[in-house]
Amino acid sequence: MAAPCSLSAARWALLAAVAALAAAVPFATPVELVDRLTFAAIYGIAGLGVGLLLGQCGILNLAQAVFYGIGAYASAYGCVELGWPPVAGILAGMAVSGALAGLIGWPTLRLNGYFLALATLALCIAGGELFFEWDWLTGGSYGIGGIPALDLGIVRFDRPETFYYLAWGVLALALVMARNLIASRDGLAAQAMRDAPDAAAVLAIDMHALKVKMFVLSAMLGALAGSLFAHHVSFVSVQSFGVERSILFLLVPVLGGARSLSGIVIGALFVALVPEALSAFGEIHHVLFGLALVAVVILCPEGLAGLLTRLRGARRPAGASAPVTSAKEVEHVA
Amino acid sequence: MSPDPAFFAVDGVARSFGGFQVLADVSLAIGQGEVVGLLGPNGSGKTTLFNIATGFLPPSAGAVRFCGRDISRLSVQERSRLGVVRTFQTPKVFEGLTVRDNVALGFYRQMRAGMVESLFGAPRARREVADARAASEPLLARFGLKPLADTAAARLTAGQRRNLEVARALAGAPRLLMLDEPSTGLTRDEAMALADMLLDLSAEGMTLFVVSHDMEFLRIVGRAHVLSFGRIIATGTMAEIQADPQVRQIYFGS
Amino acid sequence: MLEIEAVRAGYGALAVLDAVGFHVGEDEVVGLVGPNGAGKTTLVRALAGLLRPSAGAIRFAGRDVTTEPGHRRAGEGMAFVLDNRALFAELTVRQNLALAERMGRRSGRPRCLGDDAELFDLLPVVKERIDAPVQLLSGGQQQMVAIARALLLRPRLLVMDEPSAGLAPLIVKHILELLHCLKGRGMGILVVEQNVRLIAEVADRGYVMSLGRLVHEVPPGGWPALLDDERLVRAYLGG
Amino acid sequence: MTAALFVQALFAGLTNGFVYALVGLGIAVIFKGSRTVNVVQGEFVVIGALVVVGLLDAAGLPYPVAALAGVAGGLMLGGLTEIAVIRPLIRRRAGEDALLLVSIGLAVAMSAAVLYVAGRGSYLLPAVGGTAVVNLAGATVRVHALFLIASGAALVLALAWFFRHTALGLSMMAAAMEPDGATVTGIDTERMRTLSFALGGALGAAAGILVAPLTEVNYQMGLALTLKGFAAAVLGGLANPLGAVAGGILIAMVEAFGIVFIASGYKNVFAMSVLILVMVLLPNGLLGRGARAGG
Amino acid sequence: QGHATSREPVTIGAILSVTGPVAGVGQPERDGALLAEKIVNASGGIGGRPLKLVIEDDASNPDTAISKATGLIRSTRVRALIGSSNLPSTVAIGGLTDPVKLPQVALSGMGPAVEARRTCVVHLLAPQELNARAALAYVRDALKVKRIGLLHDSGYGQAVANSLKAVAPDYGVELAQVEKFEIGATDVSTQAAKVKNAGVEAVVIVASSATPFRNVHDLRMGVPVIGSIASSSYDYVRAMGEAAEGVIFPEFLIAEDPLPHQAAFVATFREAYGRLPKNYEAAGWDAVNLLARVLAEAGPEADNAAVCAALRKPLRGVLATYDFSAPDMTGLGLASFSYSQVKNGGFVRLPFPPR
Ligand SMILES: Nc1ncnc2c1ncn2[C@@H]1O[C@H](COP(=O)(O)OP(=O)(O)OP(=O)(O)O)[C@@H](O)[C@H]1O
Ligand SMILES: Nc1ncnc2c1ncn2[C@@H]1O[C@H](COP(=O)(O)OP(=O)(O)OP(=O)(O)O)[C@@H](O)[C@H]1O
Ligand SMILES: [Mg+2]
Ligand SMILES: [Mg+2]
Repeated sequence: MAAPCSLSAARWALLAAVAALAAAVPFATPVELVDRLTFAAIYGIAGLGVGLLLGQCGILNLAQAVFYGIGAYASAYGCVELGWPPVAGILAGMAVSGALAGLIGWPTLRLNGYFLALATLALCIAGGELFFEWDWLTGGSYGIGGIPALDLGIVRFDRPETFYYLAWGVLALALVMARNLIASRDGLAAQAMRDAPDAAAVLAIDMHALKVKMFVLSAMLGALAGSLFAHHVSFVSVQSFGVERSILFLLVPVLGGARSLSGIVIGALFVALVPEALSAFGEIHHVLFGLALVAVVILCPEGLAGLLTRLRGARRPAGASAPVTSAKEVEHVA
Repeated sequence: MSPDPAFFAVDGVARSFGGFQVLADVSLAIGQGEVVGLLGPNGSGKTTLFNIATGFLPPSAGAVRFCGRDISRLSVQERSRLGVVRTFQTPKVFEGLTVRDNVALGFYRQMRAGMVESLFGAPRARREVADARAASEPLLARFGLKPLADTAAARLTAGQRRNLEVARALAGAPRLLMLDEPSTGLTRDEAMALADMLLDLSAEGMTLFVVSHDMEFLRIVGRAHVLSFGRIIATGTMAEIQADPQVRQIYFGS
Repeated sequence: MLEIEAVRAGYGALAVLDAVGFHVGEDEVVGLVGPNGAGKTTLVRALAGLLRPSAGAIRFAGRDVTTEPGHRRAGEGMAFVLDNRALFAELTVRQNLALAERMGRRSGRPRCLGDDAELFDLLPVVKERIDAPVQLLSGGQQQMVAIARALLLRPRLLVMDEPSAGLAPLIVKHILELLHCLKGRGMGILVVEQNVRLIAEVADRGYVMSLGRLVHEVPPGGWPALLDDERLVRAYLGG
Repeated sequence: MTAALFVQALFAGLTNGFVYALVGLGIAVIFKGSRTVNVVQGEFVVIGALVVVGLLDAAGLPYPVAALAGVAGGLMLGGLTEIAVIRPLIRRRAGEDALLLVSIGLAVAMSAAVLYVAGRGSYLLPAVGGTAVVNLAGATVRVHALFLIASGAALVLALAWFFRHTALGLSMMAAAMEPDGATVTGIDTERMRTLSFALGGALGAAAGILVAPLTEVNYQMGLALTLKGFAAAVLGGLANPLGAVAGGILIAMVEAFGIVFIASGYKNVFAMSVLILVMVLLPNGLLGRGARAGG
Repeated sequence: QGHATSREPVTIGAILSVTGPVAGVGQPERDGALLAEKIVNASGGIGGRPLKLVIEDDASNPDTAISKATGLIRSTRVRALIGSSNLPSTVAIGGLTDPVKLPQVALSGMGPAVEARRTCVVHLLAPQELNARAALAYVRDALKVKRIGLLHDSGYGQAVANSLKAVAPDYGVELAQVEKFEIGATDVSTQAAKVKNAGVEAVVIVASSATPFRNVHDLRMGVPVIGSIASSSYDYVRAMGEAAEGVIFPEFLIAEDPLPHQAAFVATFREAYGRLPKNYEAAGWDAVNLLARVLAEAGPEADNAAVCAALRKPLRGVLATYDFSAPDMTGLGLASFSYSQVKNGGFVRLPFPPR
């Protein structure tokens, strides 16, 4: 039996073409676009964490901004105040985020549905307040400035052009790992517990442990993105880690289609580029961005990745008909 | 066949919901390899007993024993790891997964790869999933799901869902399999074929506990218990039960 | 009463029903049997207006209702027992039934059953658990509520998708008696079942469906013959 | 702590509790009638209040007329949102994610539109009793705050009665719970959904009109209101108007006494920790009921 | 002189928070800056060359500010950068302008330590410590009280509060009760009650909203209330309603009682927009004018270092008179402040400090 994860030759070719195109971007586009694309990759990494929880486990995580913030502050504080090498800051951020996610996830991940979503929102609000309150550590609204460029010995990532490769490289790696995970035992189990928790329990799936592990993983991705952000922007302050940022990270997977990994890339590109493109319209560009989100859903309810699939896929055969009502209403907390 | 009380036993189990008594002092025992039926009017507490036996509900009183061990406090997945598996009266399938992966997850207990291995795509992690999928093929074929193997389970009909659920439950080679109305929604021939298959499995040592209202299907059971208002009112072979006047009156209606 | 003509329907790109046509008259019980995945439920959903046919026509009481929204069909006297029951899980039995009762009263049609007592005799749970939220009931109890809900709509046409699913033999008997009794009062009844033997006990005539098409028509009194017909049983199994 | 401070905190908790509850009420009603979480609710509140501000300032309408017009405006905005956006989506079988996304998109668009149309200013509405205060055990409480508490309580009781005892209320719940079942029972599910959004919109506007005299309204407070309202509604069991009030008051009381007893800088940390704790202890919400476990 | 349109324009970039939470600051700044561009060009531009102002909106978000600044610096090749309206964006942009020593005129007060080392970034608004001193000076010298309460928000307010705590002993003032609330809080009555409970002789409120003023007013404390620049906009004062009456603002008085060098700006602004300008309009105006002046002085083709040098001298603006020659990059002193009090919804100059 063929390995289920092997790609067909055509898909390899497509992937190679996309990679080549991506590698050529810094040479062919204006620098501000390269910079935006760098942010797209950073958002994509954090959004991937949210997407894994949402798409695979059905968990709405509104706390990603906190983990992103922890990563950013670990890098900022570590490098600026403690003089650590950047890698130490990044690892510390991921470790602290992961530990916190485990600690808080343990009790809260027994909750379901909107209760869990509210718990993550509460975490986001409380975490945001602590970022303000502990200004001896975070600098409060003054923030921490002068974060050095990421220097990995061989290359110094101190320009948008170089950072672009780093950020997209990390995102690509994270996507490959996510793909491995989804195809594995844990990935299948996560989807099973999302669709029918009772039946999953009967198959001996330890749902609680699995959720905690996925939450920790998601948080570590958030922290990684936050560290990259800190080094790229060279300054961090509380304003970047509020609920709005969590919502942005949520948009990344939802726009693309939460269950698809290519959707993460599409969603990240959307949230990073579309507002920029729309800002040419002046003050109403936020209105337009909101409407663009609405338009995306109306054009392709399964997310933008779904649109791609549809464009690629077969035309509808004649004789099919449309259901009048929704097949299955959202499952709700009772 | 005399029940071997050491294998599976329900001991004086009672359950009420906010003053509404659903089960009252139910005791029964099942020996290894036995096929035992459970029947009774609608709402008599059959599914509730299954819920208690498999860990979905704690009993208000009494205990559940498996292989001589009190499992009353174990969680659903812990009981499943011991080999206690059930199906649901309303089939619960993993709609987002393909039919094949639904069955492959039945082998979850046999898979070992950790999350880190999975993330890095370690050979063992890949192999396990591939093996489980391969092992699902005979079951898919057996339950007529082969043509649907690659479709999402969300598209299955009521009958197909029932088949899928039973196939998935069988996948992990459970020691005690509790089936809640397994023949509902199946065609007669499917029901009979399932009955034959279950008899074969019981001959190989699998223990079966079956709730059903389907007399033809219940031919597979050696013994059966009849519940009424949460109490066992009759126990015996199907012939004995079908002849019991009280059971006839409240259950068969003649 | 009900006439459907060359109906095609499916889900998205998947076509399930292929030019299905049949009729159900007043005062008769029509059975529809077929293997898993034949398209029986799809047909019921099309009749209920939950799925829009891509071709063909559905006529009820002489009117074309093909494009009419489902909720209006209920007002005109089509009642359904769906295979997933589709009860209002968090509402009590009483509230579930009150919604249907109100609809039925508004229609001005006579009740199917004399009074509540008759309903309670037939489906005991309706009375026993009247103030319990439906989601707490057992599977069979829910099935009874679903049947009661359809009856309270005071239908002229009753369509039941696997009505016996999960019911104890005694209750199945009650339902069969009820169907006999109802058809005597000018009602048309369509029963979808896997269990041919059960259908044979109650249906006058009927159809066999396979792979989205009606492959065989069972004439009045033809059910026992169908059970003996090797060829048909094989075709019927062929799905 | 003096008695005055205690009473002051108590009334702050009660008042803010009803502010959160009024927002949560709309979210609960829309959830009850459509099973969607309406992220736009905070914007309904802001827009409702601003419409009244506009009608008072620009059109010079008398206050009661303007207030009624504001509620009517909210009703229309809610209904229109459903008809224009939610309905086509549900017809196309959009999932939960898509509905959430569209709701976020609308919230972004509406709050930006408010900035564009009404500007960056903060607006007040006339208060019942003006800025008069009553003195209670050394604490001062705005007359309008008492009015807000009373009207909030009246509103929620009316809603609870509506959903429990009227055919329309039951039909709205039924249509959301089980659209197929509702359709075969003769309920027009789409109309019910429109009505629930309209009701939610009207409640939002009413909330805005009640709240604005105390808190002012501006273009950027919609999201914060939504979040607090969401918390109140979920804590109460999400589909339950009475629960939204219980949830709102619990959160606001914890906040107020957190400020008094702990430190105002940790107000949210404290309140959110309590919130998580309550959910862990009561996994169905304050007034929610559990479903059947297992088969 | 005359209209300068014929020659290649001198381009200045501006990154302002026209949308998002800081829009209340960015929009007025934009209005002032656009007006200044018009007036500069009408009066001959920069050394005969027209001034071109490219305004970008960072939506109050440093990520966006970074991308926009990268584009302005490297693609548009601006000669100087204005902005941003919010501190995080300002500091983030500074990371780009500092290495190339591009002149940057920030519209926020001085931020974290790194900013003091950025020798080409000047700030038109007062650093938080100065705002703190301005309030304390009034408490000590005009009110002559010693026990004050402080209500502040967790953002800007927190920064001022930290400074207040640090310098209060210098003024012999005791911060008897300090209470905090989140940005955009809709109710701070409990915090206000705690302040009242402490029996203070005056209340200082540092927040960018009107709510705390109303909540304090509702408690009928009967002590003077001192606000800050963050809540002195006409919008906020209007939203304070009755509570605004009598509030003291230690900041900058421009439109109500213009000094001779402010009169022209006020008149022009009023004519252009039909309303009175306040701090942020003036800051936007000043930023463009200062840059136009120093670019003209250094010559439009001068290198960045020369422009920076020209910038770091005493310069008079309408908001204040700046002097960026100090090594720590502060440009304002206590003397720049003017004190006013709200009377009948308008600002009235207070005779403080006595001249
Ligand atoms: N929601 C759906 N989406 C896509 N395909 C579906 C869906 N529901 C059913 N199908 C497909 O339509 C076909 C007919 O299904 P239908 O439910 O009508 O069968 P049925 O005769 O009622 O079967 P059963 O006896 O098992 O209930 C099946 O092949 C099934 O896979
Ligand atoms: N969580 C619960 N809360 C309240 N009542 C419950 C709950 N679970 C079950 N019941 C009640 O307990 C009784 C037994 O239910 P159970 O599902 O065990 O019946 P059953 O014997 O399986 O019936 P059926 O044959 O219809 O499936 C029913 O009256 C049901 O309403
Ligand atoms: Mg049962
Ligand atoms: Mg079916």
